[in-house]
Amino acid sequence: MSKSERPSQLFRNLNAKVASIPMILTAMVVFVGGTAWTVLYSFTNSKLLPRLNFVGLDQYYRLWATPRWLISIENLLIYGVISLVFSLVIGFLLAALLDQKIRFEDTFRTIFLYPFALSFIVTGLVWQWLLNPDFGVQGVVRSLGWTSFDFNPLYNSSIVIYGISIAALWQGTGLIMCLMLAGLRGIDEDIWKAARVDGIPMWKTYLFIIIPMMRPVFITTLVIIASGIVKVYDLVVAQTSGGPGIASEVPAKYVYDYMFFAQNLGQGFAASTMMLLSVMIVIVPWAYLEFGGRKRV
Amino acid sequence: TDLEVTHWWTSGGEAAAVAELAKAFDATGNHWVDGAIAGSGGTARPIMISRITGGDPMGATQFNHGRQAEELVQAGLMRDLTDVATKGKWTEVVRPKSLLDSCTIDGKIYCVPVNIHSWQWLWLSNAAFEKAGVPVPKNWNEYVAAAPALEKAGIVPLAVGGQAWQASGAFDVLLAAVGGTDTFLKVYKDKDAKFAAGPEVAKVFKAADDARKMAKNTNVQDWNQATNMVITGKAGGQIMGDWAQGEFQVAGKTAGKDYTCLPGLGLNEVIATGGDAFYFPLLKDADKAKAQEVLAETLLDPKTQVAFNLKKGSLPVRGDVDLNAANDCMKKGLAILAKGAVIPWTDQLLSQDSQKQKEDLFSEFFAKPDMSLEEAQKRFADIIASAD
Amino acid sequence: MAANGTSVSIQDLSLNFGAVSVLQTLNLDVAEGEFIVLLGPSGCGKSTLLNCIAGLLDISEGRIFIKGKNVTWEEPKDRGIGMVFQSYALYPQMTVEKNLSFGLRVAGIAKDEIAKRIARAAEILQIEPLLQRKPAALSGGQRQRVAIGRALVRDVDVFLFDEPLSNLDAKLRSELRVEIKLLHRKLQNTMIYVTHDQIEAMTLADRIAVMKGGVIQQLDAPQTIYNRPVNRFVAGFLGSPAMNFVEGQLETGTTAVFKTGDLAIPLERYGFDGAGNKSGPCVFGIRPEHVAFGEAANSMPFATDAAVEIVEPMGSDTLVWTKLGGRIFSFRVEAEKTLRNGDPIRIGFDPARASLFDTPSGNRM
Amino acid sequence: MAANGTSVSIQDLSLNFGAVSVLQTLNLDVAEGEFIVLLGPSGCGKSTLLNCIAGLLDISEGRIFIKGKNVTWEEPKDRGIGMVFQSYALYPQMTVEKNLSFGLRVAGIAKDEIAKRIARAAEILQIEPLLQRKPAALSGGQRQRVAIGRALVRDVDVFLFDEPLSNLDAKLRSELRVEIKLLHRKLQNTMIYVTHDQIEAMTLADRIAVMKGGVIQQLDAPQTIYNRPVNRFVAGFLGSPAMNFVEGQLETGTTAVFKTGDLAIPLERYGFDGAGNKSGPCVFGIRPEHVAFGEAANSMPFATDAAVEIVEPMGSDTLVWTKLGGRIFSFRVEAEKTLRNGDPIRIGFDPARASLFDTPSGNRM
Amino acid sequence: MSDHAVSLSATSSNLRAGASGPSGPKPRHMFSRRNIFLYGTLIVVALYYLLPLYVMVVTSLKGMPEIRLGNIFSPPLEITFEPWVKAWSQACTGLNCDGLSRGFWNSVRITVPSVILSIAIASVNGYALANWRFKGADTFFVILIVGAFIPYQVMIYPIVIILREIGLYGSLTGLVIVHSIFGMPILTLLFRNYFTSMPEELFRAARVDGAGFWGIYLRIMLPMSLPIFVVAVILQVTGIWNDFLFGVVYTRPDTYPMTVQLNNIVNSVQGVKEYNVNMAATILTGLVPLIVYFISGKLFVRGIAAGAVKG
Ligand SMILES: Nc1ncnc2c1ncn2[C@@H]1O[C@H](COP(=O)(O)OP(=O)(O)OP(=O)(O)O)[C@@H](O)[C@H]1O
Ligand SMILES: Nc1ncnc2c1ncn2[C@@H]1O[C@H](COP(=O)(O)OP(=O)(O)OP(=O)(O)O)[C@@H](O)[C@H]1O
Ligand SMILES: [Mg+2]
Ligand SMILES: [Mg+2]
Repeated sequence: MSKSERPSQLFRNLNAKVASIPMILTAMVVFVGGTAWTVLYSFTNSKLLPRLNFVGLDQYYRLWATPRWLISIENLLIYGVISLVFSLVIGFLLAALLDQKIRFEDTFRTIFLYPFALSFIVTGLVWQWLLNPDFGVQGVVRSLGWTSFDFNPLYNSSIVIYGISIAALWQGTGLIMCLMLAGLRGIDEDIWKAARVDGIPMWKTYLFIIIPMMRPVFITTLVIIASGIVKVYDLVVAQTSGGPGIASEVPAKYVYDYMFFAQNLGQGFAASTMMLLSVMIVIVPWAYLEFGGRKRV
Repeated sequence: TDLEVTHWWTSGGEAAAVAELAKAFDATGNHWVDGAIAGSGGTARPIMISRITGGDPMGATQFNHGRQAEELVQAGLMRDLTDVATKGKWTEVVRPKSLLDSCTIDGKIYCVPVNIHSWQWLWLSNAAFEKAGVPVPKNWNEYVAAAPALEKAGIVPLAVGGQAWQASGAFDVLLAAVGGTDTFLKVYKDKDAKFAAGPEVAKVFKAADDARKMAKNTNVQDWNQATNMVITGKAGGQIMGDWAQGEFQVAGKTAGKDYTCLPGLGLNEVIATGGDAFYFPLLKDADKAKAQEVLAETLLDPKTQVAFNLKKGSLPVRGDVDLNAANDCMKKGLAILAKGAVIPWTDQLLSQDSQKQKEDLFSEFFAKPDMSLEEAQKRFADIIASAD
Repeated sequence: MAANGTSVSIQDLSLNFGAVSVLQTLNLDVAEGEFIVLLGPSGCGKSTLLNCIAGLLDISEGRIFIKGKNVTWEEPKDRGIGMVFQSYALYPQMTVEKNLSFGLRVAGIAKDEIAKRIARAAEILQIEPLLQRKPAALSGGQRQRVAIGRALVRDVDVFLFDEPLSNLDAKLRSELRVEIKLLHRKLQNTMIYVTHDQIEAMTLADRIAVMKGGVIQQLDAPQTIYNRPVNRFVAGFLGSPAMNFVEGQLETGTTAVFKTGDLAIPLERYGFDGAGNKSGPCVFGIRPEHVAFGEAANSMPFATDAAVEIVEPMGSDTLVWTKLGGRIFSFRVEAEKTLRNGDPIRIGFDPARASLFDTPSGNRM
Repeated sequence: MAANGTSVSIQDLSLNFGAVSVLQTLNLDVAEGEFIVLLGPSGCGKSTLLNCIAGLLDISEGRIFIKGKNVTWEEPKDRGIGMVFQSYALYPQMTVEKNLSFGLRVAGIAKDEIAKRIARAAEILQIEPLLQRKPAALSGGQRQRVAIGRALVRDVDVFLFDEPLSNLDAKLRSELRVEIKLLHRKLQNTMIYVTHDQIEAMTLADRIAVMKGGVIQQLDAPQTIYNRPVNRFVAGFLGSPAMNFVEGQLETGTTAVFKTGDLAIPLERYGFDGAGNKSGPCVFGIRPEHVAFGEAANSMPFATDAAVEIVEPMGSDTLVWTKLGGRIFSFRVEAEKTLRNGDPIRIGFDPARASLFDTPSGNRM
Repeated sequence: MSDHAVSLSATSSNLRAGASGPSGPKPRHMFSRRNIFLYGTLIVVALYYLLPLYVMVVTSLKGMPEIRLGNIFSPPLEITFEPWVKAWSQACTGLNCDGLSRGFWNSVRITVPSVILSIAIASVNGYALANWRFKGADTFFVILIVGAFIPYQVMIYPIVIILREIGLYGSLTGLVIVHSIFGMPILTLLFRNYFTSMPEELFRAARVDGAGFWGIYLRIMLPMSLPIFVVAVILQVTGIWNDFLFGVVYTRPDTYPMTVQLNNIVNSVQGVKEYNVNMAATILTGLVPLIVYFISGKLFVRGIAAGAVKG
């Protein structure tokens, strides 16, 4: 019985483990370590440089008493809901339209997708320019004679976040459309046939049969959209820098500004910890359900 | 030796001024590697700090002198320039002395001030007032009175760019001008929150409210775009530091003829001694360290000072230079400086943190017409109370 | 319009996908209440034909009548057809009941009428206890019944089945086959059923249409197709184990004789199709179960000696492989017979039960 | 370790996926050169067992010996096994030749040795002309041969097959079945073959292991399993059409009698398994082909009257469904017999060929 | 027999009086309501998507006086390529007046190794996660996925410290590592899903054949994963090429990528904003990812179908 003993578990699949070192390092050192570091220092009064000078929850009290933070949160919610709803709806509608065996599908798809190739900086610039009240759409319409025409979303505090969303949607829906299109193509053709034989109108088929079947696609899409929403920064900076006033501030920008502009790392870390916390509450249970379980076929 | 210098001077006038520094430095046989980062100090500083703390420091970097680099110095990341300063007798030539004080920590000198910037200027477009049919005002109060006429002529009375620091700066200027020097110091130096909530400051807020109303149609972001509105007569005036002067100059405008400058808004003629300074991170490479010394010396060289400040529109940090070439406005500034009517600026008095909070407040205040004065003042007092 | 008693009538149907012609001027008449099976190898166009009948594909040419009505341009739902798909295509997120009622609700049928129809379908198919389950919680056989139920509740004239059993395992398949047969007997609907499983075809069909390359090769009752295939393709396609084929030469002297190697099989008992049987190369085919063995072989018009090559006991009976005229040759014996490899045996058969095919064309002679 | 002549020996093998126990203390000894078929319904753990033998799954408990060597913790490549998968798992981007040589190249075997082995395998499997093609350009049967070839070139002791034929159509399946049988005869290797197709199991196996729920129910020669199944599951699983089951009562008086409804089947000719046969509920099973019909029925120990319910002509023979003791009951007749629904008939059988199962346990009595 | 079948159908089709009536394909009008709606919507939406590009191109071809006149939508009266030249080689940032040209090559030098490294790492991760699951692997993966939600800004500081500690701060290697780290979550997800969807038997066959971890990856998996590689390359090229934050924080001026140059050009306002130069610079910067998209858009959708949506 040369080898009846169970060999050590550590060395089974050793290569796989070795190959996963970058991932493990990234996960543990960068994501977990970085996060823990951030959380730890959010309890300090670190200014320009991180210092372990604990001040308890002071940074958090201050954070939640800061109007700008509250506005940022509110904006993020508005922006999040708009992005989610509209990119899903528009993305799906476009995908559904493209899925009708139309001519020039490639052309249309490319047109819808190309903005995704552009950076947020570029997107922000272009839309800032298009929405510029003097040169952009408003100016042009006015110069055509409709002088009372008012379309000035980037310079109007109450709607500026919607103005920013226009650009975000322009940039992002193409990818969503692609994901949806891929999902639609993955649906068993027989389902369509069955619905046609049953005499179910197209829109009802989509609404009651196809969409519920596309759950995995929607999940992937949701991950992509949601991670983008939480991180929104460049777009705001490029379009409005948070203005007018602080009307279009977002949490990521608050974090950045307080860490680097205000040189108050503690405050920035507290803000980012709050962001992380809210993300975790939503994501972790879901991620475990979705990816942590056994391998699905 | 190549020395990389980072800074955020990228507008027309600023770039021209930096070119002077580079020219002077290159003339010493070294090479100025330009590391300009556009988008104001806010964008540039985190990059600079990251690089210094990340262990890949540049040869020299711009900061607003004051408290921005304090911690870097305390962390021992910055080079002590005391020996260079002693050799160049900086304590004697630099004027006003408070400038060098800002560079001094624990008795050691860590930075080279290169210019004096004062915020306290009101820039007025002569053409705009002509068009509105009112005389060019001589002080803030007249200006406020003229606003309706300007508006009627389709001119934005006051240009305030969308960036937060502009709104905040404008308020500080009003505080020093409308409130007076003592009020200014009581609030920012003594951090007297009770006072900041009091009637003296309320007056300033009233003035700020006027400014807010006058500025409501500005629709530009950058300060130099706002300046450009004044240059082109689209706006009546702008509260902006002396660096705006550079833009007028680049646009080929003549002080007194095309535009008018009112230091201290014509109410309280003082100059705040804020400004830019260069810091030198500690480098391992001996050659570079040597080049740093050369650069530090070059920056304070009288000839460089003149060339640089003429282009930049700011005032030199030495009293012993010849500034005949200076224009009208600059001369006004020099005169005030000579009188010793100087105050420290917020960069020196407040931490960046408090500054940022203040910026947030005033940026909101200027963008939100329905924000009440009482609320704004209360929040202002709160910031002062917690300021450090 | 159509002749009385004709349920589905397809006239000169052609279908092209771009340049590929899948169906070529195909004609098919299905009588009222008939069970037609479309049988053929993969890719021969069976599903395509079914989809044309259902109106799920736009045809290129021809006409389709259902119950005498020209439905060529009608929508699927207006054709009076119900369809059951290979993958069942149940709506996965709806309960069985919803699956059954969805089409009816969309059509705006009254609630109680819907309930009545579902109850009836559920009873016929014995899926009452499953009504509140979702498809994922059903076994293959149950899913299949629900899929049939979906067609059932729609009260249609014609049922179309596209390989409804091919996803199931052998045991379930044979059970459900019987159920479908019983269902057909109960409902007396017209049914058109696609499969490539010949057992299904043989057991279910009133008539089988054997297809190949988009053309119906033979349309006949199962026994006719089995015993008198019109060409070599049909002969080889039906029957498992397959018909034995021996290539050789037809010699028409006084009596016709099939020659291969040193074997000569007399064909006087063979019923030639029509008159034109000339000498020439041809293929002789005989089914394994028509081969007699041992004693019985000697009483056959033709008998010869051979040796056992492989024995395949299949439980109910045993398949024995040998060589005839150099070609592999199989026959069936009862399960009790114990043969071993290499055993010498005597085999024989009656040429009357054989089939003879012209070599170049493959047609029956 | 293992007894001489034992090729694969599995001792107390258990395997759990997390909390789910898939195999439970399973024992199996396979003799040198034997052809073992693992047969069982889907999900019973056949593939899992095969993967354990191959070393592709880490077992939870027990030991595995191949050629007397404990290989429990060996890598798959070191176990002397070759495996053929259901989907063939050919490397799609490699030519056939590359597919065959991949394992050898990985093992660093000399070029000419590789060429020699490939030539031999290609000859055995008759795939010489295909060597430069990619898998996509092969038919199902050809792919299957390449997949076997991949195991062949590795010169292994044990071949493992995981449902290698289940992706093919019936015709091809029966052809390749014969080929595998011939291959086994030629190579004389040990082969372990997983399938859920009983025809395959019956025809190929030296011994069949019928599995259910991770447990081997019966391990015996095909005929034994077919004729003397140890329990009702095995009896029902094998045979198509399935064995007829009639529930009823065993009464052990002077002679044992099986009673159901008003039928009484005498069991004196039935060979009871062991002694312990008590009165009580039980199930009587008889295979369709063991039921005699018409004249022949009367010569049987037991005969009764019935009526035809459905006739399923299958070409080679015909299946007839009737009722016995209220339960559906099928039997086979020759294809020539023409019966119609409702015809009264007489059926009979010999209880000696039947099987009797205890009702609660399902075990053979 | 066959004769019979043919004649039967022939007669029956002659018999049928209904031989008139609809026949052949259902007539489809090019301008049916469905088509008008379908293409109408698509075209309107397409115009909306194209509008910014149109404005960018048109503006970049105008001179400043023409821009000041007003209508951003009107085509240029006089086409001038000067803004392009200026954006490419003359625009100034601080003292450097060589436009985007310098940044272009820096971007290439950053993008190419970053794309290669990040995809190499992520594909091996995905492969290990899909086929060689070891204990705890899922936990790391979940952490990675959650990591995709962390705002980059939060990570700047810790990464500065990490890079400083391993002495890679400011070097190209450091930046490449940073890009690999932040590309890892989504790419790993893609690759994992893709490899999971490949038949497991293939993997097993290779193991029986004696191939190990790397052997299977390199010789079996890689050659089969073109579609997902295309997706990964596109995503990474876009992401890395367009990155501003890391490029500016973790490099030095002589290696600044194009986006930093773009930011500098756009934000270094000299007097009035030169919109035409800005637009030209914007297009130039976006050109590489745009070209990548236009070339491989079709593969992109296919790859996404293969990898992303399996969830
Ligand atoms: N949408 C399509 N475009 C082009 N060719 C098609 C299309 N659908 C089917 N075909 C071709 O038409 C032929 C017939 O296909 P069909 O699906 O009817 O075959 P089938 O007989 O149902 O086969 P199976 O038994 O595999 O289901 C095939 O050769 C197929 O490749
Ligand atoms: N990786 C796994 N994790 C959890 N359960 C599994 C896993 N693989 C298989 N099983 C379960 O183990 C049982 C046996 O599976 P196995 O694949 O061996 O069945 P099988 O007999 O080969 O069936 P089939 O005939 O369908 O191939 C099944 O119930 C299956 O659900
Ligand atoms: Mg089909
Ligand atoms: Mg299996």
